Amino acid sequence: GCTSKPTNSEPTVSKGAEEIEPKTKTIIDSVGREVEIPTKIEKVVTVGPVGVLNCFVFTMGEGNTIANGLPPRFAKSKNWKYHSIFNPAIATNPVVEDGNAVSMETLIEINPDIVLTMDEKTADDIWNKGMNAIVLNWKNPEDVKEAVNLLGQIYNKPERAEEYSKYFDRTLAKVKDTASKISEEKRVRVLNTSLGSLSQPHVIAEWWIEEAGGISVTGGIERKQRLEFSLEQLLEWNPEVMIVSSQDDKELAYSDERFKDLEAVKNKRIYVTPSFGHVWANRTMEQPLTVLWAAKLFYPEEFKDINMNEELKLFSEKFFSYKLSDEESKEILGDMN
Amino acid sequence: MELKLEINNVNCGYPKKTILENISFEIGTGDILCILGPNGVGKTTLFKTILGFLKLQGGSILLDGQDINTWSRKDFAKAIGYVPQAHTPPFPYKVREVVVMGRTAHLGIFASPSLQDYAIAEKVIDSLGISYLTDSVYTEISGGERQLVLIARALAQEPKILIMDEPTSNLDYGNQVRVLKHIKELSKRNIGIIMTSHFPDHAFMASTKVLAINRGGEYRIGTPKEVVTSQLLQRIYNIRVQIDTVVDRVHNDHLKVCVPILKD
Amino acid sequence: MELKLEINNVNCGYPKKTILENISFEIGTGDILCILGPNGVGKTTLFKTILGFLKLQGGSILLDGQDINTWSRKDFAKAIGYVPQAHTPPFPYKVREVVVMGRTAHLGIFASPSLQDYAIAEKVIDSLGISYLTDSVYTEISGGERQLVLIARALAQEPKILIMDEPTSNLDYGNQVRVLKHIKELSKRNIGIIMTSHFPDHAFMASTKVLAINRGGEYRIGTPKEVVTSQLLQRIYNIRVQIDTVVDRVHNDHLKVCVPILKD
Amino acid sequence: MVTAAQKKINNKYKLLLLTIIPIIAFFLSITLGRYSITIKEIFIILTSKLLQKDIDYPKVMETVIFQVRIPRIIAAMIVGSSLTVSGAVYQGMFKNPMVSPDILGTSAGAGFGAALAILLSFSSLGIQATAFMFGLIAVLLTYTISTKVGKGGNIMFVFILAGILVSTVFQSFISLSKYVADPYDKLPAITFWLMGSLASISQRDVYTILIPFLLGIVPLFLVRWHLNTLSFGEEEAKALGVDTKKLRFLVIICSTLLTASSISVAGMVGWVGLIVPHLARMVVGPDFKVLLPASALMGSTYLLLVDNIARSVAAIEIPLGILTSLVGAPFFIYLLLNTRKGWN
Amino acid sequence: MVTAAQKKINNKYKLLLLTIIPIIAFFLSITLGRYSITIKEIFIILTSKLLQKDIDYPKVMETVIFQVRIPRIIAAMIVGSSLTVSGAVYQGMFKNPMVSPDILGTSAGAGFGAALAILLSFSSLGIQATAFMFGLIAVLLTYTISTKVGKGGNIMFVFILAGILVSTVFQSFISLSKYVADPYDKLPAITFWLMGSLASISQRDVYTILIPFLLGIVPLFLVRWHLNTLSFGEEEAKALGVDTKKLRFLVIICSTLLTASSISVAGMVGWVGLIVPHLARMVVGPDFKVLLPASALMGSTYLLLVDNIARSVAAIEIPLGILTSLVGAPFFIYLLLNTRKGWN
Ligand SMILES: Nc1ncnc2c1ncn2[C@@H]1O[C@H](COP(=O)(O)OP(=O)(O)OP(=O)(O)O)[C@@H](O)[C@H]1O
Ligand SMILES: Nc1ncnc2c1ncn2[C@@H]1O[C@H](COP(=O)(O)OP(=O)(O)OP(=O)(O)O)[C@@H](O)[C@H]1O
Ligand SMILES: [Mg+2]
Ligand SMILES: [Mg+2]
Repeated sequence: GCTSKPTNSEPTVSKGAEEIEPKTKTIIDSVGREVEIPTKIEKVVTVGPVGVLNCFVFTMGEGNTIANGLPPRFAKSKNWKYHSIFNPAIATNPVVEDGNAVSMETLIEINPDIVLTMDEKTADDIWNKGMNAIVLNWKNPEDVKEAVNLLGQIYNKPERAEEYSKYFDRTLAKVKDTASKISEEKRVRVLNTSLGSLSQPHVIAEWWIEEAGGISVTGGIERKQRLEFSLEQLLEWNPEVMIVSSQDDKELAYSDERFKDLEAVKNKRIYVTPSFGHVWANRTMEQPLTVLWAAKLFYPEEFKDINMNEELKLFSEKFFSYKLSDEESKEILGDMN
Repeated sequence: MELKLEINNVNCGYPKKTILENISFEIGTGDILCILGPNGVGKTTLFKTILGFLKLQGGSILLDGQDINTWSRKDFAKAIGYVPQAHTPPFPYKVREVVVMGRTAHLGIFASPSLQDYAIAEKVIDSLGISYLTDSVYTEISGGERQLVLIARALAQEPKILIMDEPTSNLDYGNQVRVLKHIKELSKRNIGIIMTSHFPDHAFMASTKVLAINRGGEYRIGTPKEVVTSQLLQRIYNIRVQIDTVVDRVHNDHLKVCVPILKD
Repeated sequence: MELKLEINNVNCGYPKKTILENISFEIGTGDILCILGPNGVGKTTLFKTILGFLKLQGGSILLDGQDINTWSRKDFAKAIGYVPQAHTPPFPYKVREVVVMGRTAHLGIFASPSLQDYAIAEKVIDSLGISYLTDSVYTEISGGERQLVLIARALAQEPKILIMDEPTSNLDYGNQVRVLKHIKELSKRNIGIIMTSHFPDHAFMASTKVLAINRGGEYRIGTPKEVVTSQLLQRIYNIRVQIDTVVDRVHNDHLKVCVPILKD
Repeated sequence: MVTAAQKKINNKYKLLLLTIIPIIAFFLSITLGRYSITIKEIFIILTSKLLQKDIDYPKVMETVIFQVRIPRIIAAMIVGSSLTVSGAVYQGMFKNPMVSPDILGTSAGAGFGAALAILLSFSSLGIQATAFMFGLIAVLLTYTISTKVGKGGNIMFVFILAGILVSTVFQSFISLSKYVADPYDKLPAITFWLMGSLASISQRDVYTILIPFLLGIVPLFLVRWHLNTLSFGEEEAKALGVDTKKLRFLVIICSTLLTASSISVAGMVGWVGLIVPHLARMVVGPDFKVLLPASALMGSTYLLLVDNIARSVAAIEIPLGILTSLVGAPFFIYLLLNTRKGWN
Repeated sequence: MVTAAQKKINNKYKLLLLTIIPIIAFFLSITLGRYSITIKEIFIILTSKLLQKDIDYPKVMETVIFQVRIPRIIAAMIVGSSLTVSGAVYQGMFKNPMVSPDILGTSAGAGFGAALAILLSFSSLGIQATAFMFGLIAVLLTYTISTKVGKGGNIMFVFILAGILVSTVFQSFISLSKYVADPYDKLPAITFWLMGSLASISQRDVYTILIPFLLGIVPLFLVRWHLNTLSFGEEEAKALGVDTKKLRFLVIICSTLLTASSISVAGMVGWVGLIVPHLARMVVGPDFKVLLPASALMGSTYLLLVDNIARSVAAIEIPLGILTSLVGAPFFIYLLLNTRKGWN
């Protein structure tokens, strides 16, 4: 697996250049590579899972330093439309990468201060061409804080990272506080699924379902990432709540008669995963929101004091520095109003 | 039933290459036409043209007075059978199955061969003296044996005219003679035969007509005695051949034999 | 240089099937051994065993007194050449290129044929009278022509002993005679030849020894006159054959001819 | 010597056996699955359904049996039959035992159709329809190119070439679709669709596939004996009195219907159409008279068994395509090496 | 009649021409790219670098030329040569013009190696090394199986079968890796690696690939004339005095080195090894004496040109694998149909 070391939280200042303002500093990225980067970052390029990576930059309030556009595979989907709302330049910036390959010459032409990626190979390739590539990655869901910390170091904004950590812990604690009071028999059995292809697409769902006080029906199964299951297995699990990945899936669940005996279908408890900066069911720095949202879905009574609408607007303003309108917020939350 | 195949001023060959020009002959049931000619002169090409595998480049080919293009494949196959050079098919069919395929032309498209068709096939196999092969796998018999099976298949087809391309070329001495005998019997049963051979003796032994094709498109047709002369063989094959008469001591027949002379 | 190939009590065949048992003969340079036998008796199998393509199932094969397994492929090829039945290779080599491949055994592994090797190849092509084919593409010539090219390739190899599997089977009458002539000349140049043929005449025309193999593993070896008798042919091929003598009117030679009798 | 009549009887027994086995397999398969129902319960539910009695078993059991298991079993059998029959027929027609049913581009075409439909967020019926359509389009393209290009000459060779061409082009289109696919949703969907699965088969899918199955298999069944002649090559078949052009056209149409419909419901299930025909040929020989029904029966049994493994071994479904490859490939080689009679 | 000597001279001219073209292509390719540098600037930078003068041009231009463009150009040429030479040699050895260099399982093996390395988050060098290693392992497996199984008989046929087997098994392993891959991160990485690209080539990669390239191509070059005999089949080659077992082993080792190293840096670049040998054969004929150098030269030119298109035509790079397929497949069919001399 990943060889991520816990990163050093103090920025290491490079070679005894204490006197005036040092031009560069050295940081250690998620996989332990030492990278010397300019003190002040004016241009950043994100490569690979751009949807996730950009959000980290937005969290620093530095969305306008992003110098690349969304690759077609992201730009074509409306899941990432807020990226170019946060920084309109993203819509017109050159695309440096398309999943298949980084166009090195375009990258050189942009001449970014740093390149963020989640993949060590890509980082090496870019570093080979004389640019600063930083691997940003994390293994356990909680370690997303470390990733934000790393960004804090890069942008010299440790206080913002600190704030995120606090928000993260506070939100999870708040949910846990209420959720832990729910008795075992009242706990709901939950399945996060792409219903069309009968799969549970990401192992992180086990984490946020648990954090939100639910019982994940796929929880006991040993696996790395995605999991496919048979229809019959689904009937056997008989989840009470299903989180699906698209509106189509939701319609499918209600229309296909093979699903009609499922608790979740009978009780109309099928919900579509929201997407704001990134898709909430996946690995993203919006994970605290995912937990909060899930908890409220699972136990509307117990969490009725939480106003998801307000929480979302607050988060957006605090971390993405964007004031969401009510309509926007409602649209994002979809099923939950 | 009489049936006539007429080749009128035919040109044949490959898309960018004409091999034979202006060939004419005709053959009826009961005839045995033996085609002689050097390697690469176009004997196989002519056969493929008659059978409609190659496009006719000129002239016309009439079967029973009608252009062969107007015949359906099925009716054509009922009239004319073909023995190709031996080859290996990729699947291990039994010899019986291969021979019974000769019955195809006599079956409706949705039908399979009946027990009667199998009986016909087995009779033909018997008549060629290869019944020991009936249950052998076609891909596992020797080249000569395969040639015999293909002949059996064409006989099972019960055509009026049989076209055979070097039917004896991989056969041993005995099988050659047996096949030639068979050919003679067939002609007695009023079947017409066109065959190629590299042996002028075969023309004497079994044919009623000979077509000798020489390089350069010169050709000659007639009875074996008229055509297969020492001079002609010399011209076609570019060797000295002496034609002698030998007396069959049992039947007291006079048999013509061609003797190639090695000495210069 | 004298070279002897000894076949001692050899059994040969395929992994699960022995075809020939207990065959013994020997051949030296200058000999021409003609192997006769019915279809499927195992002639090709014997050749493949001698050439080491099939595993020897019993007995021993000695070349120059040494077991053939101890010979390197290269030295073996310098001693023994092989003319297989014709076939089509998938690439359009020129005839010249095919023939010059006969020189392989004489070249180091890192070497290519020199101009001298090409000269040898062209001489051989000339001597077979097919120089008009030199620049033709091997895949586009007729079956008989291909056979001649393979013979040329084996000659370019300049072996001491030449093994030829039905070298005349697809050749026209003229080419057959020319190849037989060539074989005789080779033997005069002290090259040994083993060949198969379906024509007992060929044994008379060109060979010094005959090996007749019959079904059931019975075999006989000797001079053509001793072996190729009317009785033997009848036993092997199961037809009546009359052996006559014909006088070559030009050279006044007495030539033996085999005349198969079709009439029962 | 065995006479032809004895032969026929012998083959009758073999076919009878080959018919009984899938029937038994069918019933055994109903008892398999992740949802636990006892054999007794199954028996009661089945019989009461048959006798149209009211059942007082949990509704969900009925759903499991009639909506989930039986459709999946039937689909597996239809797909197995279809692929095997097309494989057998193509191997004969192309005179090549290494040919599989997608030689003319069906699976690349269908795969692209599916990828496109997934990209456009079509429903599952939409995906099936698009895959089926593009499967047909690909073969149509191959056919058109071949007949345009191959005047006389070795038409079968031209067919294979054109098939390779069309397959490659559609394969590139699949890659291109992956290339623009949303990586969080569409890309996995396309990737896993291509791996093949019968996991989400519904009753409706069974009806959907049944029509092209019948349209494809019935004509092939009727002309099956004549298919033998094609193994001897274009020219010989003609000389035997077969209108090869028409027969070939029929074979291609029917096989394409079978293959395209199979792929459209099951994804890319490899190797079935390549190996089971060989297995069948080992048992009954190469004569299509018996080979065709034997292929249909053995193909259905084979895929049913493999799918039973896929769906019931672990909570995680193993993609059918992977399973058939891992089971099929070594088996295939084993077969070829042990029955190498004459294909070299 | 053309004599052998004249022939030789004729071929010399052809080879000379085939040598000049890639050299010109090399220099022209340096001028192509997204980063705009004028031809004059390139010329000055190149010459001053050669003469070891100091350059007063922006460092970044030097980076673009020496770190980005030239390594990529050289890699394209090496990969093109490698694949074409292996393809030509395998086509001869297997007596089959439809064989491509990955027939023995190299690309499936290398693909699996890469997938595994990506799953384990290896570095770029690690991915290359693993891909290369598994490419070799796959061929080793094929070789071992073949020689174990194929006693006498048709060994080349057994090789192809074993190659199919090993390829399929590794292909299934690739599918399995995709199956367990993180769909948001590893899955696209694997998918896109498999599509092939030269985008991230660095100077180091060029050195890495150069060693196996030389190790592979030099021995083949030396024995090239003897390769002809293999096209006539096992038995005839033996009869001509060739130790076929040794020669075959050498060919497999060398071709595998070439193919595996190419795939490990460039991913799966299809069709090059299949079509360019035919092109070369059209120009100089099938004699390996000339065919081998011609293949190397034409292969390098071909892939260089295709990669130039890939990297400079659209704003986004087109995956090289897709481009070679879309360009190569129709071209291949065209070639085969127009030069169908004798391969049917
Ligand atoms: N497919 C083809 N395309 C072009 N030319 C061909 C083809 N097949 C054969 N030829 C040429 O046509 C000529 C006649 O060939 P054909 O096979 O008809 O000769 P043949 O008389 O049957 O010879 P043989 O006695 O050797 O069988 C030959 O010169 C040959 O080179
Ligand atoms: N690969 C093989 N495996 C098993 N048996 C074979 C194989 N090849 C040939 N045979 C059998 O071996 C026997 C001898 O075959 P062979 O080819 O040596 O005969 P032959 O004497 O050369 O016949 P012909 O005169 O017809 O060429 C035949 O009965 C044949 O069925
Ligand atoms: Mg001919
Ligand atoms: Mg033989």
